[in-house]
Order: sequence, then structure tokens, then C-alpha cells
Amino acid sequence: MSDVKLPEVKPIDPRTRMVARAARDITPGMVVNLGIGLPTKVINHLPADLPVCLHTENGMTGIGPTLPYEKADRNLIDAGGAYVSPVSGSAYFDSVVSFALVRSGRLDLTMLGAFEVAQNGDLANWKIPGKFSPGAGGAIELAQKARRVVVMTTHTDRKGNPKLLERCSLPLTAERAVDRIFTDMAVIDVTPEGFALRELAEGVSVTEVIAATGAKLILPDTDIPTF
Amino acid sequence: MSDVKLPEVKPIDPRTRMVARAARDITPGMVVNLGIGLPTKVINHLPADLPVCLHTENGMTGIGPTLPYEKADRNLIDAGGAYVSPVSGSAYFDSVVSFALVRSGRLDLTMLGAFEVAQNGDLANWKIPGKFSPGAGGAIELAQKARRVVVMTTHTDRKGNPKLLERCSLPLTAERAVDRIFTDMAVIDVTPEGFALRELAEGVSVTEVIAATGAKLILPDTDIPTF
Amino acid sequence: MKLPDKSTSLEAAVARIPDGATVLVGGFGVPGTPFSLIRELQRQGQKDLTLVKNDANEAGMGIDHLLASGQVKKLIVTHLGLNANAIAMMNDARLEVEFCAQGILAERIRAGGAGIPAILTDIGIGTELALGKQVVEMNGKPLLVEPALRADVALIHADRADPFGNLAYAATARNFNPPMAMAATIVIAEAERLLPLGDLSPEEVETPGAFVDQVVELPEISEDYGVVRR
Amino acid sequence: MKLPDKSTSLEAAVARIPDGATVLVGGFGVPGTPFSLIRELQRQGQKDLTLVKNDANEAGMGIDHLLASGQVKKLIVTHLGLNANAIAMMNDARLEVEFCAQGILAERIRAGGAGIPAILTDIGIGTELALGKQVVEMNGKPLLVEPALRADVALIHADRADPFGNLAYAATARNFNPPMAMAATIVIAEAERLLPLGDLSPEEVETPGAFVDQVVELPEISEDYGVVRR
Repeated sequence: MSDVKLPEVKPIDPRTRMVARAARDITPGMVVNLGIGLPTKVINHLPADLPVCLHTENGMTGIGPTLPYEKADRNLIDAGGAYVSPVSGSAYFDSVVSFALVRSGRLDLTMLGAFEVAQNGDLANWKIPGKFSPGAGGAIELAQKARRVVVMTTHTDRKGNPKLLERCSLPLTAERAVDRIFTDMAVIDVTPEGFALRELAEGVSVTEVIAATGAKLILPDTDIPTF
Repeated sequence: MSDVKLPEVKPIDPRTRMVARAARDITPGMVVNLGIGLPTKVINHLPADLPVCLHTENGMTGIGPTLPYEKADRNLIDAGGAYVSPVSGSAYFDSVVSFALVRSGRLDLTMLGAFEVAQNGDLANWKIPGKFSPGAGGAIELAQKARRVVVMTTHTDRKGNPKLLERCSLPLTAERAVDRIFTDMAVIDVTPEGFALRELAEGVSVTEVIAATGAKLILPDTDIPTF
Repeated sequence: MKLPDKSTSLEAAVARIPDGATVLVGGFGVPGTPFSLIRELQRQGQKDLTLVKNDANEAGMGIDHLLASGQVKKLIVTHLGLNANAIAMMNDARLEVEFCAQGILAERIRAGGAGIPAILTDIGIGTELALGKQVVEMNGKPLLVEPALRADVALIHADRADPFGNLAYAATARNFNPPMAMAATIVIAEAERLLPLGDLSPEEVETPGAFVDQVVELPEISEDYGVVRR
Repeated sequence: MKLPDKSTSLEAAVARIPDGATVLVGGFGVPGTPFSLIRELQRQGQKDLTLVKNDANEAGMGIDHLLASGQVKKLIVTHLGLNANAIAMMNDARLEVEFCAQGILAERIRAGGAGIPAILTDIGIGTELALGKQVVEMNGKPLLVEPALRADVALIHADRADPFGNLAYAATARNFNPPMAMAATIVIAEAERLLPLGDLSPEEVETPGAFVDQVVELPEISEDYGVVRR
């Protein structure tokens, strides 16, 4: 039995690898909100038989696959504007009920993008003063109230500057909100002591992660798993 | 044409006469909540073609006739527990929406019973300390927030004591809430100057009303209509 | 992905309620009262309960059984008008009763389900229901702070449910059930019909299953749920 | 008794909106946006409007027409992310924009529709959205006072309606429409289908007609409402 090899999919693109790794943090029974952008792609990596409920803040639980334009229902989108489909057991509701779910502790996990994350869990992902200020939409409540807040981001910005910092320089989305960060280089937890390295992307060294991180990185005593 | 006589129903019972008179204050387009007891009987005196929407605070608009037990729907009652029926255009909703309607100004008129009404419009109809304190249910919000609050009551209590007073002695349901009072003797408005006599029940004299009222009664300069 | 299955038995669902729990109980009169969950709670005998309900049902019905069996320490209601037993227990100080204006009870529960710590309202100002309540000025007007009411458990009666816990209600059996079904740590719903996943349309769902923890299909609709001939 | 008939024309309904009105506009992206009411409002040209909407639609769509025509003085929204025109107008100070957290905007409007003067919340504490807001202590914790948002007019898009104004919505075209349909002095609903009284079942109604003042059946479902190919 032990020599039966399971087929192993190893995506080469580091972002896809990050997304696939993040998907493994979604466990049976969870209610999950996936933010616009990279987090939405997590859907593609969830096992078909995983009992999980996806929520979108514009008013739906039980999100099914995205549809091509020809098959789209003009009245059925997710918060990012993608045309989605229902599954068996979906429910539609208004914005009031949708955020009641978020604020009252019924949202087990949200996955969000980030401009900056501080070592105390502060999150900045909605505003760059003078450059980008379109409003936060539902991000403030998602970040402040989901039971578990996970960030997915490249480890550094386009210029190579670290996004994981001692303190955020941008206006905050929420204070002390982030629990875990998935990047193209590592999995890092926000602990009371600061950033703790948990896993490394395949081919990335601890030294590289330290160099790309703008705050102290707590290293484990044991071997660091790769993803 | 003028000699065609419309059939005229003259109920002899003074309470029925009061109920029929109160029904005439319900005008086209109103949303109306009729309290438990006498006010509910107003339904029987509304013209079939009057465009009006009846509301019951347990969660329904568009109340149709009360049904006998054999025909009752076990899930369809009014706030007084009577088995009612829907009409074309009824809607069911929860207690939250029901009181949203009451508090937000969408309830044009409520008709309530009373233990005492004061000349400034204070209403007491839910508690007699030491004797009767079952809780107020929805009466506080109905009295405080309906756009127009009308009381239907016998002019005096069983012992002949006046129920229309200078000040209420019982715990209040709402301050300065009542606009008009229908009794078995008279129609009386609450004005900034106090109780103003508007109409007399057939066969009742002004002197009798004054004697049965525990506060100053403002009399009109003109003839007093009867009902 | 598929949606989680939360269907279970009456016994297992009610066994999750601990002694001392605060329990929201749906219903306004008979319609919407979860009589079967209440009877199972009586059978299991959890004690020192605080019940939150619009009314105390009538003598010999619904939560009156829990009052009679001495399982209830405190009752938060809008009125007891139909239950002389409850009034007598209150008058004899055998039961603590807190009265709340009906719509404000609904709002407090809704706030609990919406993650809103409190609402500000003028309802009850000038009455004894305002006594002892925190007052806040807004635009020069005094308003009462009415705190959210979130409970350990909610007992809900639905007409239809699916195994994920999506719920739909019948006629005026809605009443306090939809807000209560969002406002507790453990939300238990009994349903007259448990339909296969997909048979409740997404448009028809009134309480999304994400708020609900356990769903129980009623084996029978007992007399408790019937028309009351007074 | 029968229920009042509130059906009217697009033109007559929109003519009730005065200059300077605060107007709630339903929709989240395309679904639920009352495009036909918006176009009629553009045609009639009422000025100095304050619009409250989740988003500013996209350039060349929905309320962007009202921004382009200079009818809008102020916008209360949760984000402008999809409308570069709106962002440019804000940056050039040609448009006053107030941002609100999405769920708090929904709650403020809901409070307006529920006759609740304000809610207390911790949402936004520690962010610039908390700046300038009244703070109240409850149980030693600071909370923001978020006042109700009630408007002069609400523009609603429904899937189905009846002449009394009972409304039902399609899929995620609900979004802000149900709370907005309860929160204005004049609530105007456009409906894709106006059904005879009695054809919407009482169970199916999501906004009771008692909250609605005018219902308009759409003569056609224009391209505005269609799938957007980006």
C-alpha cells in the first residue's frame, strides 16, 4: 500500500503555489469569504468533497463556479463582479444580513490582499494617500470581524520593498487583525511576539525571506516545511 | 334622487355605535393597526371597497376576515391570537420588520384600549400595580410611534370613575401620545389646551359627558354633531 | 465543495444546552414556538435557564412546562398576558421576569445577531421601562442605550429546512424566529420538513444556514402545534 | 377593504423628487441598480442631490450619468473602485465624497428604516473612518455612534412587484435594496414585472408594500441591466 503514489500537482508559478497552499487552510465546516483578486483563486484548489460554505459580502452563501458571459445570470455576481453560479443549498440575502454574518462571528475565515501588514497584525489594504483612495468597501468589517484573517500577498511590492513591516505606514484597514500571511516566499504567522516563519516556498531560503521582510522574523527550532 | 333613502343601520348598543364611529376615521390609503379587544371590531365597519392596509404587529399586512376554527390556518394569527386570513396582496414578515414599520412612521393610525388618558395625551393601558402587570407587549411602540393614536374606551370604569383625567395615576404606556378618544359617550380630541369635545353619542348630553370626565372639557361654539 | 450537513436528532441537539444557559425561544403565541425542542429540554432537565421569548405561551403549553418543572431562573419577555401560572410565579417571586417593549426585544436580539453592541432609542422614555437604563445624548436629545441580546442557544421552529440549516417559515410563524436564528452561539432549528439540499431555492431561504448549527426534522407535528380552541 | 394601488409611470414617480433631495439608490455593481429611474432622474434634471449608494457604478453607467450631468453635490458610498470618473471628480474637489464601511452603511440605512436613531459599533475604531465620530462608553469599552441614515427618496430595483408595492428581488440584486426600501419618505420602486394583486404570495414578499409609495413597471429591460463583458 505504501508504494502507491498519489498524483502530485506541483505548480511552477510561485503565486499559484501560494494559492494552493492557502487552500489547505480551509477545513471542513468553515464559512469562508475570499477577497477580490488572488484569494478568489483559492476556489480552484478546494477538493470537490470538502464541506465548506463560501460567502460573498454582496449577499450570497454557497458560491458555485464562475460562469462564462454566455451562461451568466445578470443578477448573480460576487463582490468582485464575477458572474458566479449557485450550488445545492445556496442562499441569497441583502447587505444587512450579509454583514450581520461577518460581524457576529459566523464568518470563520477571510482571505484578503494587503499593501502592508505589521508585526502586531495591523492591516493596510485600502488606501494610498494621494494615489489610491477608492474606499474600503467591506474590507474593514471582514478584517476586523472574521474569526480568522489570512492575508495573501507577494512578499514584496513591485519595487522590491517589503510589505511585512514593524509598523504600517499607510492608513489602516483594521488594527491587530491578521492571523497568518501567505506569500510567494513563505507562510508567516502573526504571534504575540511578532512574525513567526512557519513554512517556506520551494526553492526559497530562510535568508531570502529575512532579507525580504521589514520586521524581525521568529524562526522555528525545528525543520521548516516547504510548500 | 334626493328622496332615495340609503339604508341606515343604527346599532343600539353604545359600544357598537362607538366602534362604527371610529371606523369612519379610517381614510383611504392608511396603514392601520387595531389593538386587541374593541379596536379589532372596527374591521366589521369598514366599507368593502376602502383602500386600506391593516397591520398586525406579530408580522402581517393585509389582514382578511377572522376564520372559524375549522377553517383556521394554525400558523396564521393576529397579535390577539385570532385566526385571520390573508387578502390579495398580504405580506408576512418577522417581528423586526413589523416594528420597523411602526417606529419609522409608516403606521398612519393605531387604535388602542386605555385604563386612563390624561388631558396632555399621556396614555396608561398596560399596568395596574399590584393587580395587573402582564407586560406591555407592543403597546409602548404603537402608542409612541404611530402617526395618529386613537383610544377606544368606555368613558368611565366599571365603578363609574372617569378614565379621562387631568393626570394619569397609573404607570404610563407613552407620554403625550393620544390624539383622539372614542368613548361610548363622546368623541374627544386631545388638543394643546386639553380635552375638546367634538361629538356626542346619540342620547347623551353635554352635562353627562362633563360629569363623567375627570378633567376640563373644552366645548365647541357651534352645534355638537351626534354619532 | 459541498455544504456541510448539520442534521441531527432532537436528543443530540438539545443535549448541547448546558445548565445555566441563556436560551432564545421563537414564537408569538402558538405559531413559531418550537414545542418539540422545548419538550425535549424539559425531558433532559437542564436547570437555571434564562429564557428569552415574546410571551410565556399559555398555561400547560410550550415554555410553561419549563416554568412548571422549575428549570427557569429568569424570563425576558414582552408580556405574560395569556399565562396565569407565569404571572403567579412572578408575583410569588419564584420567577424573575424582565419586561421589554416588543419591538425593542426584537431589535436587541437582531443587534446580537448583527454584531452590533447596542442601539440607541427613544422607545420607553417617560415610562418605567426606561428606569436604570444608560442614557446618551445625540443632537441634544436623550436616548436610551439598549444593549444587544445574544444568547448561548436559540431554539427555532421552521416550516422547511435543508441539511445545511437554510430555513423558511410559515405565515405568522416567523415572528421572533428569524432574528433569534442569527443571535446565539448554538442555533438549533426544528423543521416540519427537512428537504434534500437543493430543494429549498436560494430565493426562498429566509435564514441562511451559515447562522444555524443544528437542524432537526420533526418526526410528527404534535397537537401542541394545532389550532387552539379557546 | 382592499389594498391601495400605488402603480404609476416612471415620469410621475421621479417628478416627486425635489432639488436638493437626499436619494438612496439600490444596487451593488449592476445587479439591483434602478437604471431606468436613474435615467429618468437625469432627464428631469433635479439638482444638488446627495446620493447614497454602495458604489458609483462604472464610468458611463447608472449614477455616473448623474455625476457627469452635474446633478450630484455629494456622494455617500463604500467605494468608487470601478468608476475612474468619480475618483477624478473627487480628487478635483468637484464632488464631495463620504466613505462608509459597507456593512455600516447598510446598518445606518436599516436603522433609518427601523426608526432607530443610531447604532453603537466598534467597526472602524483605529482607522481614519472613526475620525470625528461621537464616542460612547459601554461596559468600559469605547464605541462609535453611527447615526441612522434616512433619506427623502429611495430608488429601488425589484424583480417582481404588485400594485400595493410588495416587492421581491432576484439573486444578488437584493444587496442594498431591501434596507433602502424601508428608509425614505418617498420610496419609489421600479419592477421588471408588475403582477396583479395576489400573484405575489405573502411568503414571497421581501419588502412589504406598506413601506413603498410608488411602483413603476419597466416597459423594457434595457441593455443597462445586462451582463457586462469586461
